[in-house]
Amino acid sequence: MTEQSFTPDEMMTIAAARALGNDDVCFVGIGAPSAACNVARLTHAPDITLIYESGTIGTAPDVLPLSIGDGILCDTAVTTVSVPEMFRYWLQGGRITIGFLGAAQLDRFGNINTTVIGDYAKPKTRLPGGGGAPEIASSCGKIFITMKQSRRGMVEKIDFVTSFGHGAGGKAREKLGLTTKGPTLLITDLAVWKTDPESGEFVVASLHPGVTREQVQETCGWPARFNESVEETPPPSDLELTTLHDLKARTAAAHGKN
Amino acid sequence: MTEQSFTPDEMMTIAAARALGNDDVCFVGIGAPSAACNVARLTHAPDITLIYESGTIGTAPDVLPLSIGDGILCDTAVTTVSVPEMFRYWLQGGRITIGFLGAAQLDRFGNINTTVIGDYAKPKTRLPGGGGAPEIASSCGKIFITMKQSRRGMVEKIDFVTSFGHGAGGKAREKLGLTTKGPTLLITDLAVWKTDPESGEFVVASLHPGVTREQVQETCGWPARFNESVEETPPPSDLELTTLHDLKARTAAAHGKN
Amino acid sequence: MAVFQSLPQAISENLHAGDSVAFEGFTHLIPHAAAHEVIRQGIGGLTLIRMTPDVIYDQLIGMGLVKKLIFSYAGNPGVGLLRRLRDAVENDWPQPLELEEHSHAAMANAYEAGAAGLPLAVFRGYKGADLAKVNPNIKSVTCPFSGEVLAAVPSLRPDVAVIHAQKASKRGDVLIEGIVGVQKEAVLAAGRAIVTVEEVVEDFAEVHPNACVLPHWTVTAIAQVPGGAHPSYAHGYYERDNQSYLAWDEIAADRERFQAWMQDNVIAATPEDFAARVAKVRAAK
Amino acid sequence: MAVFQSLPQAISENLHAGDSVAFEGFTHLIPHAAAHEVIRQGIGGLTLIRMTPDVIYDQLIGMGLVKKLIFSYAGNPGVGLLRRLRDAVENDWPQPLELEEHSHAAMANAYEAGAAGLPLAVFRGYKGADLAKVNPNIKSVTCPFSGEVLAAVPSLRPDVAVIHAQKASKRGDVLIEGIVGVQKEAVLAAGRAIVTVEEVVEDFAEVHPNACVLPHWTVTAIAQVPGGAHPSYAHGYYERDNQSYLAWDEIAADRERFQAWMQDNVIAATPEDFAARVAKVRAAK
Repeated sequence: MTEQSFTPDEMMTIAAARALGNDDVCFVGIGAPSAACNVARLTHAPDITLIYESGTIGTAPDVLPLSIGDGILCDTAVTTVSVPEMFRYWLQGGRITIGFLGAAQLDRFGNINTTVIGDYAKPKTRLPGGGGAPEIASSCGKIFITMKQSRRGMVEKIDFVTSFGHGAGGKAREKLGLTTKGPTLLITDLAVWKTDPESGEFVVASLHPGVTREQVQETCGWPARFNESVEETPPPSDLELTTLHDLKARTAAAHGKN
Repeated sequence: MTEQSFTPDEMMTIAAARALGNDDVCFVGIGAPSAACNVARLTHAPDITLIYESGTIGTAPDVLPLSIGDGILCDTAVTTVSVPEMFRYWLQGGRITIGFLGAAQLDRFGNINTTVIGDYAKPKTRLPGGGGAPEIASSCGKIFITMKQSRRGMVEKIDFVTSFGHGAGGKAREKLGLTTKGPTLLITDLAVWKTDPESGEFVVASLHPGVTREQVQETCGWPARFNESVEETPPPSDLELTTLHDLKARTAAAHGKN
Repeated sequence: MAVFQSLPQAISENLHAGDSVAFEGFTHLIPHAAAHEVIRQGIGGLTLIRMTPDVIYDQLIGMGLVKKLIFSYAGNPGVGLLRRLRDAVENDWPQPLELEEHSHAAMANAYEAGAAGLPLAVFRGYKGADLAKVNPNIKSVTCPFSGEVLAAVPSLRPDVAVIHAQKASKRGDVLIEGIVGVQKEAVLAAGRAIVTVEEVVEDFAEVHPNACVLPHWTVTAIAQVPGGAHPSYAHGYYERDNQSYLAWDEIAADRERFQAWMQDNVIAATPEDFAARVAKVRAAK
Repeated sequence: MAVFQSLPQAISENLHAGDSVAFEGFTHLIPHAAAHEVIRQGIGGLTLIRMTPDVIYDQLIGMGLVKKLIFSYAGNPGVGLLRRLRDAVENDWPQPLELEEHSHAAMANAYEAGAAGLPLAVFRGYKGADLAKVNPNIKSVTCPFSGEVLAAVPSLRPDVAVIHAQKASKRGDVLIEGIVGVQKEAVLAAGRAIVTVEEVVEDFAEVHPNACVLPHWTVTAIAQVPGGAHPSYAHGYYERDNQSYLAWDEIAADRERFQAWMQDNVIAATPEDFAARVAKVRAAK
């Protein structure tokens, strides 16, 4: 147990890092997923394979990239392939065990919207769009989602299904012919949620230290379900927190030097 | 005009070389096509692009390769790509102006058999098969065919259509949706034949020095057609012949040294 | 056959109003200088194609030169949304913008199919995704062997591809190293290809045999523009100028500030200005 | 995850009687040593897959280990026909051989589709060609955008891929340089991959970023066999032994001579013998 203090964001990143193993091949997104994957690599999973959609396979960056195509990803990669090859041989080929996704809007079944708020033809807010997400969601072995909890983000019904999770729940993936597991884990700044294998719904498995059920519900737009025995997420260890702090400090120094 | 003597084979190679231009991008086969393409490169077409199906683009070998994948092709290439890329981006992509093909059996419409003599299921002779030829024949801008004349090779009806030329003649290619020209030139050890654009049939355009119409007909299994004004193929120039001799001598020295 | 030209000439001879054009680069080697030249020449009515439209597309859209965008992810990488694109989509400013939206997998496959001379790309995608409902160019084909229903999209065949590369040889062969993205596919899929390069070298004799090289006869025009990818980067030459990407978020947030910035940094500038812009990131490596 | 093993172990653990197996290599890097090990172990009932079956497939077929061949060009490159293959097809000796015949374009696309996890490959091919009449695995799909009818073949997904490469790193990443053929696709398409290499090096730190590398987690077993491609060649290590290919034409012409040669050079030999065989072509470069 650590004596160091930590932020909810840091807890989210470290909880996500713990879900990764040495043999995993991860399709990494920018932001929290990138930090989580690299903390895992620098702590308990030194042999994890990190893949960024820019074509860099087996990267080991010293600092976190700002974009998914920073030079350091190529410099430290085992190999760098073209983007069509990345999506054909590596993602569609079924070689990725875990895909990390974020969300502007998320529902309880792990369906994700990063396309528009409002109507598609006349959007209130035009978001960046799906990018790799629609096929990451269908081709990776499992999907982990990280996001900060908010009623605006975790909603009863998303405005647009950018990436399919478990649809309306139950056997929705099977019915579409999907053989991958889809979202199995949601790691937020407040809790770790696991997908109920029957209903396809997120259920709170552990609350981060000091977080209450009420806080989780207040920041979640659907009626939150809790496991019979909700645990406390183990707080960050000294090693985890130091690794993350050091990574962030190196990143700030590197990106700030221009 | 040269004083040097030359063989029918050499005349065939040199006549084929003359049909190539500086801006051509040629898909080269082994044997006579390889010699012709490299003679062209070493004489009047120094900037010609030679491509071998092993993935080597823009090669300039000092000696003729024994196989389509000899190391010298890669060593002298502008770039070497994978075989799937070769067939997708470069051949199917429509980037090749001229494809060179040989034939075990050929008919007057430029249809080629390199698959079987006899019945496909119970062949008298099992030949190597099509390799790249079926799509070379359809995707290259034009097809040049080189072969030694013989009644066994130039036949009324081929046993198997490995590569489509002009089918039964006329608009057969258009009817199949082919937009490329198909066989336009047949260069043998005795003559240069050009395809009649109406009938799709080979017609003798020029006889190699000393060759008679009778010799052409005796070694051809279909009734040979001759142009109204059949010309004499200009004999090899000193430069052409010396270039070919030197190339062959370098090749023999290189391949013999093991 | 590649012709060496000045950037203004390469653009004016090869890109025309109303063309479909792909400025490609996956974070790396984004052809900023070429896009700025298009803006200076005011070539409009464009259909822009790109997997990851970012700052240069925000600029072209904000300057009113774009009627349609074919894309899969429109964002300022690592920073946020594209504010000029949003203003066009949400408020029709300075003019309406038609969107044809795909996933990365679809766009990557569609470029690949374009380079391969095919009319369509076939892949496993869009399962359960709403994009298939709003984009009529997302269809399907059924595998005659397995019965599986696969996604199909039309191949991409832009009139023009524009890329930035590290090197050209004197003969006009073009070398791309590092994160190669979809640039090779974009060039081979396009009718004409304009390439800006960091430098021109004698030949590529020492280059790896399997390096990504575009032979000179696949390229239309080459212009040497050192620094021409800034604030993107050129592997081996200069690093990504992350501060410029962060700054863009503020510049693009306001229509007038955007216009003033474009006037100062694009309209009143030249391709030669790019060399100085990368001086500060050149030694950083 | 790649395991370093002896060649006999790598073969016996990963290739089983009745498997479909692709020994790939396009003239370059043909895995002769691995094929000879299969012959020594007498693993039979195989379905062999390869674009360009040559000497090693002639040997496997002549030794009676093959029930089916999926291929696009069966020849001794630069020399002529494959006499053991002919004897099997024409005379059922030593046993009948089923053929599934394609074009190079079809096979290359089918490996690519296998690597991409697709059930089929779609391409423009076989127009007017008789192969489509004798091979029921050549079908078509219609493009829903253009109406064009394109060729379709099932993707190739061999049980096992066997390749020879220049280098493995200590971690088990595999490097292929020069004519790379379809080896990457064959490995990624296969259920298991056996790789023989010329040498094992510390790491690939100095290798070109875009070189053809198979990460260790895509490879099943690696065996170091110097000279293991002979009489094929390994770019940067030794040249093609063209005389051996010419000699094969005579050896394979006669059943008894063939069997005697196989006894002396394969059955009674070991993987370690390959190093000596390339000594004469090693310095030739």
